[in-house]
Amino acid sequence: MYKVKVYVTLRESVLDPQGTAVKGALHSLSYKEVQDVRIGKFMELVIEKSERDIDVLVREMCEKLLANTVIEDYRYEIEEVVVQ
Amino acid sequence: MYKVKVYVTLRESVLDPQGTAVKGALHSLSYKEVQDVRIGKFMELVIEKSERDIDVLVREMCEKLLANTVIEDYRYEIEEVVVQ
Amino acid sequence: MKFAVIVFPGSNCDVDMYHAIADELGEEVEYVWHDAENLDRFDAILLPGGFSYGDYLRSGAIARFSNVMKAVKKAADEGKPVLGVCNGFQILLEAGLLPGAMRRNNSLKFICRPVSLRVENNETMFTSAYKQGEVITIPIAHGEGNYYCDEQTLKRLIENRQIVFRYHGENPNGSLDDIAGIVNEKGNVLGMMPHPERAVDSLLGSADGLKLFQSIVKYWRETHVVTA
Amino acid sequence: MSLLLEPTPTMIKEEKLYREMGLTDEEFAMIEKILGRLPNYTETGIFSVMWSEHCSYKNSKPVLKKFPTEGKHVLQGPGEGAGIVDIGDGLAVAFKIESHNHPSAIEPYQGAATGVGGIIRDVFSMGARPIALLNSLRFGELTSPRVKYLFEHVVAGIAGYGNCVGIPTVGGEVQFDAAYEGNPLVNAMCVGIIRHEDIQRGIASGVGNTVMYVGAKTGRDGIHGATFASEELTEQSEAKRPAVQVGDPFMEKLLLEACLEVVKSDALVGIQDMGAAGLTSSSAEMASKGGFGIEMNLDLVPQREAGMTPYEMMLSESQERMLLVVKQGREQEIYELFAKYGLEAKAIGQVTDDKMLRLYFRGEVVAEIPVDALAKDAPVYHKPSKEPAYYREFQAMEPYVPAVSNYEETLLSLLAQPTIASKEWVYQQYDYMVRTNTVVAPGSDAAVLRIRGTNKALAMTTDCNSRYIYLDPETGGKIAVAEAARNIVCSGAKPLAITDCLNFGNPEKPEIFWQLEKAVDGMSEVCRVLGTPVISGNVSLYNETNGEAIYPTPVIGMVGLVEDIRHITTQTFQQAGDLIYVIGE
Ligand SMILES: Nc1ncnc2c1ncn2[C@@H]1O[C@H](COP(=O)(O)OP(=O)(O)O)[C@@H](O)[C@H]1O
Repeated sequence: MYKVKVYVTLRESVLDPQGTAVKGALHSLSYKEVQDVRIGKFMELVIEKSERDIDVLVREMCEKLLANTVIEDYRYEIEEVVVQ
Repeated sequence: MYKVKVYVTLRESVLDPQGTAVKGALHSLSYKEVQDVRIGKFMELVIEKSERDIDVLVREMCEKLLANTVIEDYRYEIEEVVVQ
Repeated sequence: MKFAVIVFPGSNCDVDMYHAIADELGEEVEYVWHDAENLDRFDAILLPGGFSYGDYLRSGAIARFSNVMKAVKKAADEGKPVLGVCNGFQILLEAGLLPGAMRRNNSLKFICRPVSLRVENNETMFTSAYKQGEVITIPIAHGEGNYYCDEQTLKRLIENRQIVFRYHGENPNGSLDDIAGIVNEKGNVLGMMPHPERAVDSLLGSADGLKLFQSIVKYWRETHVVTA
Repeated sequence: MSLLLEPTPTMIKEEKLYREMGLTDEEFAMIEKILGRLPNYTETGIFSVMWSEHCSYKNSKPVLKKFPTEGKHVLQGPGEGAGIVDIGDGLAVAFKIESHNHPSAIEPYQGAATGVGGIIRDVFSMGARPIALLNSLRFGELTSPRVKYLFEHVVAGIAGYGNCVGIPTVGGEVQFDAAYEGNPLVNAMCVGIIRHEDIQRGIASGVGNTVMYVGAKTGRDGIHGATFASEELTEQSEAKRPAVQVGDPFMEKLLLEACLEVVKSDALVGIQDMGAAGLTSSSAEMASKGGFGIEMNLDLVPQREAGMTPYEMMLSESQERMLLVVKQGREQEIYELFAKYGLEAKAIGQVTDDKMLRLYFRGEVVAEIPVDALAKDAPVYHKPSKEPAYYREFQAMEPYVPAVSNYEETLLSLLAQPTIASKEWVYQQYDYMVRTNTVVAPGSDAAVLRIRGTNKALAMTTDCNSRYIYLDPETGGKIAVAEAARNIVCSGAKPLAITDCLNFGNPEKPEIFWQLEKAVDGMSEVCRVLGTPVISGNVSLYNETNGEAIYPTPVIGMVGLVEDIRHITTQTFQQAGDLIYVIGE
């Protein structure tokens, strides 16, 4: 079994309205130290072992569905876990 | 300067309609191996050094704004970077 | 002429689209369920607004994998008019039938209100009944209508006159270059955030959207010479 | 596993653990008598939610009896998911208002969203297609960051849910006053249209008929939500946070469409939403109303989390779930119908003739309770009532006439009051147009929606001036109904009936109970005079923070019929030169 973590973030060139809003909110809460905020998605998947290569599998899922590569980048971490 | 990564996830017992929908979509795309999907947020902050303790600062920001602790948990990583 | 209104789980402007065609335009129209595989018997395809699959993950991201989307693609390749409104536009983007992507509105809030649009290109099969530069009133109702594409794409959209509608006056969502609606290069696939199907009856505030549907019919009549 | 950790019946009694669940010593003694033995943990939990104010109306029932509820045109009065009135042409309108105050105080977005979800299910469980949503909101003064947060997220929650389900939110009201600082009010109303022959009731009948579960899986969310809604908010409420549920409007949309199809089938016997106290209230109420019993096998209940106990399953308030009773032998059709919408219907039990609610879990009976004791025959209290001192003081005061020196300035400062100012910021976040029937959008006196296929339209509004009611509950109650009626009439409609949400403080305080009684007297009188009976409603008591009650706030939701769409009028001046009249006193 695998635990997979996928991080999806807006491409750097794309303006992030949510990040901008959160930065503004932090400033008005007097956290003036905050210079930049970018908001993305964090997905945790549990995937059963199969004949398919897990790396290929996850990359495919990211390309097809989990990220929209027109505006988003993704990266992932795969951890194999032993089921008791 | 610090680069801070914040991971916000739904508490375990809280319903995750997004995760359920994505799992369903992955199944119908024939990724039957996927057993569970939970979707959270991933935030990247750039924070300037100040007199305030960075750890205290980030925890405060999470509690007050970045996470909704009624239904979400958070965790963070702080990395100090040297500005050229 | 026969229209198809595609119904995804979570579509909710399907009824509006249906009635606009049946009651106001007076053409034939049928609902088509998302798992249908064949759209050959239809002359034009309408993808309505709503929240397909809850719009969870990203709006339109899951709907694009529906069976019917292969048939929509085929219809588009054949040159049939394909119109995606609001969530329909988002699905067309996710499916790659139109370039670009949607971000959340700048205000991060859902916005529902009538807006002014300028017809930027009246030489499409969707806009021939409008005057060039005509300003019309059509409602918007969305939370993710902040259109984005990269510079090269924008350049191409402008050069090919693919930007069909721009917000006139205030831009409600922050979209790039005030874009409200675009067509594909061939000109037969239109995606737009404002809802023309909600502006077909002055009882409800505006009838400015009706001409869009009339343009489609006009185009179809012209290209399908009826031999009586 | 956690089953082993549950307290034994003797422990529950000796350590008075039932008190934590909201039961009094007397009530626990009654339970012991009803069962002829000590209740186990699951049973104690079931009694505690069913006998909470939220489910049993034990404190408000005697007061609610005062409302006029009948009329020639009333097809369904209070007691079902929603009330229904005839509007001619074989059509009827179904509507109801409900509160979600306490969940919204804890988690404003989800609290408000699930409030909307619940009221929509109440309407479509009657077989009616929801056509509009309204709301009535109360917050503290808009100056504190907490109030701003609550306001912003409540509105977003209402929008997020209603917009996604595709039902237009067409009206409402917002008032800001320090009285609501710690205890905001979030009331949601839903209006639906139904053909007479499609009216459904939440009834279980026919021995051997199948009990089916459909919708979202059951999780540990919202456990004890119903008792929670019947308690005052205290500092400890924060600790009860796991009681907050998350809504899934997409699931609701699927359920809505599927249920509206299922009501057309003669295989369906009864249907009810799993609202407050979820599986418990829906099963007990359906059985009690039908004069039957229900047996369920909890192992068959679709579960979202592993290791759930009977107690947790019966008390869970997971959203977007419905309970159906289906004719024996017709289950397959029902499975197939729901499957078309991507939903799984599951048979979990059957109707019996012994008027018992009997639950099985891992082969054992884990609860066995007479259904009437949980529903029809739940305790009712006649609380003492006392005129508050403040009332006499106010009555004795001379009428106050404000001295205005600069009218322009005064007018502008009035218009700048958040309570009076334009609510466009609010309703612009609601899709008030979807389904293209909204003829008069938010911003006028009442919203008006045409009824497709007819020349008719429906006008609807929510109103309540709680300051008036605080100052004089009886007169204020009259004013609230009269204001709603004026809004309806000004839109070109004839008032049909009302629904109401009685938001009050702790009824155990005689002064609060007095407010409740008097307000209901006033409302009832005007309802009688106008011929607008009360066809549905909801009670939300214990709206207090640290002992301070909110203003008494009986929100009125009224619906009226426009016989001809040409009669529709709006608030705005139409053209220069038109004459302006003032009518009335
Ligand atoms: N919470 C709300 N949701 C939807 N519409 C609202 C809300 N609050 C106010 N409105 C709309 O704004 C308009 C003005 O409301 P309000 O200031 O309460 O006016 P009035 O006193 O005339 O009822 C009405 O059309 C009302 O329906």
